Amino acid sequence: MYLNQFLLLAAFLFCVGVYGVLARKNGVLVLMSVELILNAVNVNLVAFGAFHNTVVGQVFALFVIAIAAAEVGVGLAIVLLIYRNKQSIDLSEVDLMKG
Amino acid sequence: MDWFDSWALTLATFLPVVGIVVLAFVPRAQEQLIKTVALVTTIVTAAVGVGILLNFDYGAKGVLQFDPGKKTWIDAIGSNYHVGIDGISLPLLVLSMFISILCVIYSWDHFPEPHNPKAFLMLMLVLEVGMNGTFVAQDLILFFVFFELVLLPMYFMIGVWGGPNRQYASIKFFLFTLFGSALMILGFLALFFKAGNTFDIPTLIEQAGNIPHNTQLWIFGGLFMGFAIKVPMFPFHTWLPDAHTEAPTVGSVILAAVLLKLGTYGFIRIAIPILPEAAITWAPIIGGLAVVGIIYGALGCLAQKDMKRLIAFSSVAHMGFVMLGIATLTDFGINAAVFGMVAHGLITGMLFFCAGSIQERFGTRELARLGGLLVQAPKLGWILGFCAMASLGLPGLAGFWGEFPAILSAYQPAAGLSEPLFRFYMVVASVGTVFAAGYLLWMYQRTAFGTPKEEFAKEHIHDVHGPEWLAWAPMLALIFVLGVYPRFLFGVTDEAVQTVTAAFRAVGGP
Amino acid sequence: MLRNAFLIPLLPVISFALILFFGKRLPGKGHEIGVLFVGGAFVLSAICAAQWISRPADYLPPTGHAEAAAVEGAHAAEQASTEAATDEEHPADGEPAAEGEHEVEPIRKAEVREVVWFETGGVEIKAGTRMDGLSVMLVFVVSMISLLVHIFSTNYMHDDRRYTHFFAALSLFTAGMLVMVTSSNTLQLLFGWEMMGLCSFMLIGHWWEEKNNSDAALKAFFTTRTGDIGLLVGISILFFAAGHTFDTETINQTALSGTISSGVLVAAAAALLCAVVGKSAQFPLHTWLPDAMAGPTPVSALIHAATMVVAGVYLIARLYGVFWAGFHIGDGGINPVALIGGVTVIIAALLAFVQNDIKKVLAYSTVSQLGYMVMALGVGAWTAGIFHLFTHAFFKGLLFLGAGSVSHSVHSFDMKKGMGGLKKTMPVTFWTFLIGSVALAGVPPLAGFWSKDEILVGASGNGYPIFLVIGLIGAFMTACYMTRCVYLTFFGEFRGHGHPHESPKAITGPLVVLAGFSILAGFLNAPGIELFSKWTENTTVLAAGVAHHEFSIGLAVVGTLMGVLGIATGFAYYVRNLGPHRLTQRNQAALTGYKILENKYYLDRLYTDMVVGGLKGPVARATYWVNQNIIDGVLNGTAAVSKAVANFTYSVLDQKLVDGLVNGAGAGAEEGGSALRVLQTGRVQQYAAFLFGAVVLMGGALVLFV
Amino acid sequence: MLAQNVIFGAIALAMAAAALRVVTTKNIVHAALYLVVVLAGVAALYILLAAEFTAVVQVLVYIGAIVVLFLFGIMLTRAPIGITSDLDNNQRGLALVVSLFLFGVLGAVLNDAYGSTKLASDNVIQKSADVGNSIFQDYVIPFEVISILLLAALIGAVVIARRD
Repeated sequence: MYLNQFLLLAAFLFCVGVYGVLARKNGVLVLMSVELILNAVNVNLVAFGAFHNTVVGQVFALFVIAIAAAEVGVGLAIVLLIYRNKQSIDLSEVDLMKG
Repeated sequence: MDWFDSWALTLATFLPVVGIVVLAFVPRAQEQLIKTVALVTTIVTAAVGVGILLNFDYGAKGVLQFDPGKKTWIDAIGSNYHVGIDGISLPLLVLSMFISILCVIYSWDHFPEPHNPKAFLMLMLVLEVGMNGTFVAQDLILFFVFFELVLLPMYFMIGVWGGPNRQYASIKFFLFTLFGSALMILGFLALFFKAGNTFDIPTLIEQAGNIPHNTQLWIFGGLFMGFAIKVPMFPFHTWLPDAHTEAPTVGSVILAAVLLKLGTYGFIRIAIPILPEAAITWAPIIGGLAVVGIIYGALGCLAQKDMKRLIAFSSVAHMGFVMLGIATLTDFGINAAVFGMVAHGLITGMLFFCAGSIQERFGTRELARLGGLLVQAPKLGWILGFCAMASLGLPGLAGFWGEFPAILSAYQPAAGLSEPLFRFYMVVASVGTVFAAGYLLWMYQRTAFGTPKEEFAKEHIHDVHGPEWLAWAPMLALIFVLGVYPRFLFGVTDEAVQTVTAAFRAVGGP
Repeated sequence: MLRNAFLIPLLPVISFALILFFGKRLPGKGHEIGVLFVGGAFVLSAICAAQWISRPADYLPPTGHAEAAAVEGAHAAEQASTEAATDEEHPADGEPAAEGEHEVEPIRKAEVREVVWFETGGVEIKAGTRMDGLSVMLVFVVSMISLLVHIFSTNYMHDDRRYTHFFAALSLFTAGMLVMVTSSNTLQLLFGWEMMGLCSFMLIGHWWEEKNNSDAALKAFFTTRTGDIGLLVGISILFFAAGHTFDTETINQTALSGTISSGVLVAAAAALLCAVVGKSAQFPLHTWLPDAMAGPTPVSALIHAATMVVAGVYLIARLYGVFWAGFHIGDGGINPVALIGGVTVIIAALLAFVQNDIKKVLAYSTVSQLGYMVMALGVGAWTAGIFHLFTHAFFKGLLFLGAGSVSHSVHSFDMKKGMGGLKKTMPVTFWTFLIGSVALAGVPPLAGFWSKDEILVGASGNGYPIFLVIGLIGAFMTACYMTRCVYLTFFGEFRGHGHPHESPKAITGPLVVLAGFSILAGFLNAPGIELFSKWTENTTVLAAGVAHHEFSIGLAVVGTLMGVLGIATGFAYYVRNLGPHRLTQRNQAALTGYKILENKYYLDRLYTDMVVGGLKGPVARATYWVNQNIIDGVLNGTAAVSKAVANFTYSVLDQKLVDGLVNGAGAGAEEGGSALRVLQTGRVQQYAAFLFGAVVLMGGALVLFV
Repeated sequence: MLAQNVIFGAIALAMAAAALRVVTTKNIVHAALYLVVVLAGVAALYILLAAEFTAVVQVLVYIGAIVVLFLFGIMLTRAPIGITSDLDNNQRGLALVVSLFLFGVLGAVLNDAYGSTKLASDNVIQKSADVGNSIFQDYVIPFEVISILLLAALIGAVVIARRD
């Protein structure tokens, strides 16, 4: 097996995730796309771990998973809050930062 | 005292931090306690300063002392915690501590609106950290951090406690200086990459000679911008009058007494010894701007209606003398510059104190509305006259030793510089002394002589009071003592200055 | 005492500090301190003078053109002085015989004491005293005049608003002059010089409540300070030219040794001359001096007799080597020093005729006399110049104090409106004033005659006939206007108000003492005695080879005649109403037919013009006009122009251009900001898209190009 | 070797397709389900890389917890269950261009750097025990920090979402 096959797949997942983050306007879907990105990173970590013959890659992947869980928790809470305030989770309508 | 040798400078720099922490826990309402804590902090810091003065090895003023060696600080960029002082930094460090105490004393009973002594004094202590740190830093990044550290408290001092136009002034001050700093840090980075991946100043002084001449010129240009704005030299001075006019009295005093010195100190400590070749090329330009500043500042003064603004413009002129001394790149000149820095710190600081007190008493600084100060508050009037005389460079008072030797040294600048050009500068600078007499005495005539204007004639103006005496007496005494016996200062700086110019003589000497 | 001469300036300094801090609490409001300490200084100076006179004249200095010793300067030479005997073996070939009958005689060795003041650039700068004949003489004169002025002031200033401060400033003023004359180097000299500038500012503006007075104080300070540009530059040039030293002796010897290039030397001398012109009120910077009369009269006496204005003359005398070599004074051509002196003599004397204020007459007279001194130094008559300084101090001090005494009594300075006929009511003042006037007029055997005569001898002997003529004309005019002054003040009818009375002892005492000196001082250097020139000779003068000339009886007679003629003219005109009156009337009537003659005030001025003789009148008026309009006008114009320039610089350049650029940068940022505002939709995802887009672009660039 | 490559190919294809569907599907619930496929694929990749502990955690945490959380989120926000055309915003084109370019750059870089690097086939198998040791010895402080982070996230989520 080539190292690159994992890396390229991860890159693909990452780009798809980026597309999702940029193009989706439903808050939950954006969060899902973020999960894609995180998983792409995890694949990278584990692949490099295997390549360098060390467990550190896995350890970090585990940390990332833990953080992802936290992120999703907080993220969904925010989405809920937005929904409650605006009766919508359409991110296009969330433009409080408009200059 | 080995312990003291290695810790003195760190203590001197960071003791105010302790004060800040303590202040943070004192409730805002307990003003007396807050003031006491601040005063004690500055006094203890100054006590360390006195310890340094006593333990300073006066037989080796040219070498770095109290240097505990490099301690790794930011390993990734090779920046170390490296402090040390020599004969040039010592007087400035002591000056900075000294002024800090006096400022705390002066503000004892008159904090400017919106009052809040806690925040004010905390900012003042932060300022002291930055000032002391700048004078002891021997590492470019460390220097930079301290150099920038003073910006913030001063910004808030002007922006919060300042006059009516404070927001414009504080922003202008901040942006102008920051702009210079940006170019300066570029210069530092260039030095790092071109001269052996180090930020250590003594090492750089040894190694920077290898940088190609053209590159040196550019790097010096960056440093020049950073320091020249801080000085401030013509034509980068326009932030100064605004900042001074709007700043609270104590802010003006610190600004004039110490902050401006950071720029000139940077020239002497960093730009010139590290890049002597570039310094030679740049010196005529610096000298030219300096004398333009002398005349220009004086003309600016003559057109002023506001007392504080006038004094601010006079700073431009005085720093012109300092820069002229530096531009000659000679022992005489740089000695004069260091002396000029200290003298200007004391004298202009005092002038700002006076202006502040006058404003407090009369509620205005407008020259046209003042008059007859000698009638209503004779002691204040005398003190103002004393400072005006000192400021115009009367022999026997400190200002003279910053002015005359600078003029003297311009007659024979360092080898490699154009003598006719600098002699021309010398004559222009001498004309500047007459101008100085002009605007200062004119100001004095307008404020102190004559009889009080009608609107104030009936008011009771109280003369100099306790905290003012406490804060001023040491400064007045120093102005006089240094004026009569300049050896106190020349004796300390001379050797260190010779090491600075030695790095230079190796390049430009015959 | 010569070694401890530093005590002399120190005493008045202490006095200043004591008066300032404790004066108000003392019963005498501080005058006792001033009198005591300045008196102490006087006693010490007297001891100094005595020691100097009794000092054996056994020092043989190296001659001026001797090569090596000169460069090494005074110190080396003095250390070698114990072996002075060996100098006699020194071949005297360096001294050109052409210089005349002058041969090297032993003189008194100067007493130098120095300490290291500070070091800069590895050069030790020393402070110290240098007591030679010149300094001793001046120390004596200064402390004496100052003491008398102090005593005089205790009564004269008695009810003054700031009695204590007045004495403090008076002491400091004295100290400034003493510091200057005792100093061994130019830097310390500058100290004293500026101290006096400060004190003159304080004292001229003593009654600062009135704007006129503070204006006068400012004018004095500015004018002298303008001259000081020259002093700063000159000292700087000489510091380097003489090999990194401020030492006056070394500077003189180096200048005379010819090792300094002539260009540098001329520049230095010209720069110093500027300072002299400013401080000693020489043409064209003399305008401050009459205005300085705004100060109290004792101050005027001090300024005019012993301090301040004399400082410029002293500077030339002290650094004579520089002037001598820089302007080639010995060669007999017209040089700037003599020229300025000569012009001042005439112009100031003319002005003295048109004044009604007694102090202004005396002020212009001082300017004129200073012109004499400068001219004397310029024509190479060094001894004559400082001898005139010496004698002038006594009688000018006397005249000013006398004027003070008069005004104390009549409360006015206007000779025409406030005085007249005081001869009977103020006999002591009258007689002493008369003695002073006669001395000033140069009537033998009073002091002024001897010194003026010596100047004339010097001018003719050194080949400056034109300055001889100027000197004679000046002598005539001086005698004439002093006659007018004395007549207006003391003769005729009293024209003022109130009842004039003789002044108390504190005022008349000093007058009597000074009158005594005015009579006797001249004999010190009378032919056959010539003690003064022996006492004051110093190494510089010897090295320069200043020529001495024998007393000439013919010249003395001519000089005396001019003085007497002046007095006679004045007497004839004022007292006897002779001569020119009718001439004037006829001329005016014939030529213009005006009835202006009925206008008494106008007539007065016209007569005054006629006294100086026909066409001289318009000249004097023109001079006064030039004085008031052109010179003063240039000063005022310069101020106005610089103010205009300043306003322009400030309001246009600074506020609009430079500041405008800065603000423009801000405005530019704002414009750009509003342009970019369109992009700022507030939608985070769009930002993210831009962010990633930018990252991709940069990353791509990195991949492609690196 | 071949078998591994074949399996990898299959998983990769499935994952790629599922990932694309996650960001393109018009049914929000379907998106969540496609996400499950991707996550499972990632777990399978872990196993291929002999990281079975991580694979198990992936399944437990992601599929077991996070996806369920998503589904709750969908329900709580009353998202339209069923097909809607309103899930994308109006910058799809921009997003597409950006992500394609991103992939291009990444691919170029990876190809350049690791074009022919092989994973060693005789990998010593990383035992789960090693992972545990590493976490609790070398990385114990980050571990604790993450614990606190989780706690904070928990509290934060409650505070934010609380109805008051």
